[in-house]
Amino acid sequence: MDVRVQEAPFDFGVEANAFAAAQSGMGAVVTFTGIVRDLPDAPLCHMMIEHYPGMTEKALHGIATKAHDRWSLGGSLIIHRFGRLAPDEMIMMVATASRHRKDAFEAAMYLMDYLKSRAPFWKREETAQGSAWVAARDEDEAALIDWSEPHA
Amino acid sequence: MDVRVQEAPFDFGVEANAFAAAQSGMGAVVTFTGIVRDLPDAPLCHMMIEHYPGMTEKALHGIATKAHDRWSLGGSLIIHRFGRLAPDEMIMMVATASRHRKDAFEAAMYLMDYLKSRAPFWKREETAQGSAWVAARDEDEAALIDWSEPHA
Amino acid sequence: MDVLYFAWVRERIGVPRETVQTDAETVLDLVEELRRREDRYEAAFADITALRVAVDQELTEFTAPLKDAREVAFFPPMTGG
Amino acid sequence: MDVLYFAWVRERIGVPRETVQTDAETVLDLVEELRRREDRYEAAFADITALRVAVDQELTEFTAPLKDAREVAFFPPMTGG
Repeated sequence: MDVRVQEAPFDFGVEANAFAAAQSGMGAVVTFTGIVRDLPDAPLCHMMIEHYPGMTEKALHGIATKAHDRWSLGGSLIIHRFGRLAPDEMIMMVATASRHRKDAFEAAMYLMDYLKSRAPFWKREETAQGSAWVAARDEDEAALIDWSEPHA
Repeated sequence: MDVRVQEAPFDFGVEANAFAAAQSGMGAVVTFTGIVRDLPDAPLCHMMIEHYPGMTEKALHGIATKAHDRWSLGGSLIIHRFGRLAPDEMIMMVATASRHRKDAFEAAMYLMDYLKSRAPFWKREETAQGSAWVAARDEDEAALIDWSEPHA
Repeated sequence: MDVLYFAWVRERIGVPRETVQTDAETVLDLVEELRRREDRYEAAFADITALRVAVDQELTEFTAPLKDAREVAFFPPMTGG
Repeated sequence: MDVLYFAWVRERIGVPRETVQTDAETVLDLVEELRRREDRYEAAFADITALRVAVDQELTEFTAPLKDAREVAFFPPMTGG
């Protein structure tokens, strides 16, 4: 369980390789990475990510702990940036390792769903026309309800 | 849609970074990588992977095409090795890119489930005690039935 | 008690953090107390269904008690990932 | 017609590929024809529920017709990934 909240960029490939190499006896590694997307209407100058220092790290550790309780994981990694990001920069990544692909996939999806709506980050998109806070999406909240219900 | 069947090792991190960098307007990238696991009883000397040249490439292209038909994907990558692999070496990887994480995750799981039981690869594990073909698992076949049923 | 504001709540109130002397028993009592102070608080707290609250860095409900709380934070729904 | 064998099917039959002269109408007819030839085929095809077949590099059923087929392959369930 490795959680990093940082302003500096990270190298997705280097982190993914280091994570995979650190596993022992785990046959399956899943990663997710989120990338700053340009906007459909006005070109994005940059994205600003605000967070709540102290609570952010606690919330991410809490989410990772729940994932390790629920699935058989050899390891997990969460890296999330804050501050100013340009289009195409990587915002964050998660990685999970397990003996079986189903556990690795489900745990990565769970980390992402909880991180999205329960970790204290807020995104603001800045364009030549001004800036706007990104609105939370109803479907992100709905995703959490799915995890709290028993699965088939 | 990029499919590679090769004997040579590949660098997961380098491939993951190149895949992510090649995307345009895609906010979500998911990767899976499969690693040669040591065995619980006798130490694994190496794994041999046999495949069906010609059919393998066709089957993987077919699986990728179905994933692109079913989800909104900006890109996908499948790399699968054959020949002799040592413990901890990477066997294969898939990567998917989409605007939204749900599509990227589901498509990667779909690629893995179909690749596992529908692409003509066979694994043999060699230990000091001899060698044995890896048996297919019932749950891998069951995973395909799940994809053919309508989802909630 | 330290009160923290993030994202557009911070922008409407104009400060990221302030110390508030209060006897409010619940988060909701604190919100009502702040709203009565100045228009900028009224602007930030007009619709609390659009807000989230953390007490001592744990997400909680607006009905949560403030007894022994050291830090309360108000912010919009989170948009990480 | 080219007939290909993979994994333990190849090991039991002893060759990875051979050319077979046959009038078999379906995959199943071809399997029965081979089983009658030699013990090694009988050993490989004893339980066809443990086998998969591809005709011209497409997975298919044992009931599939062989008309115009150029290449038939027999192998155990696949274990990629």
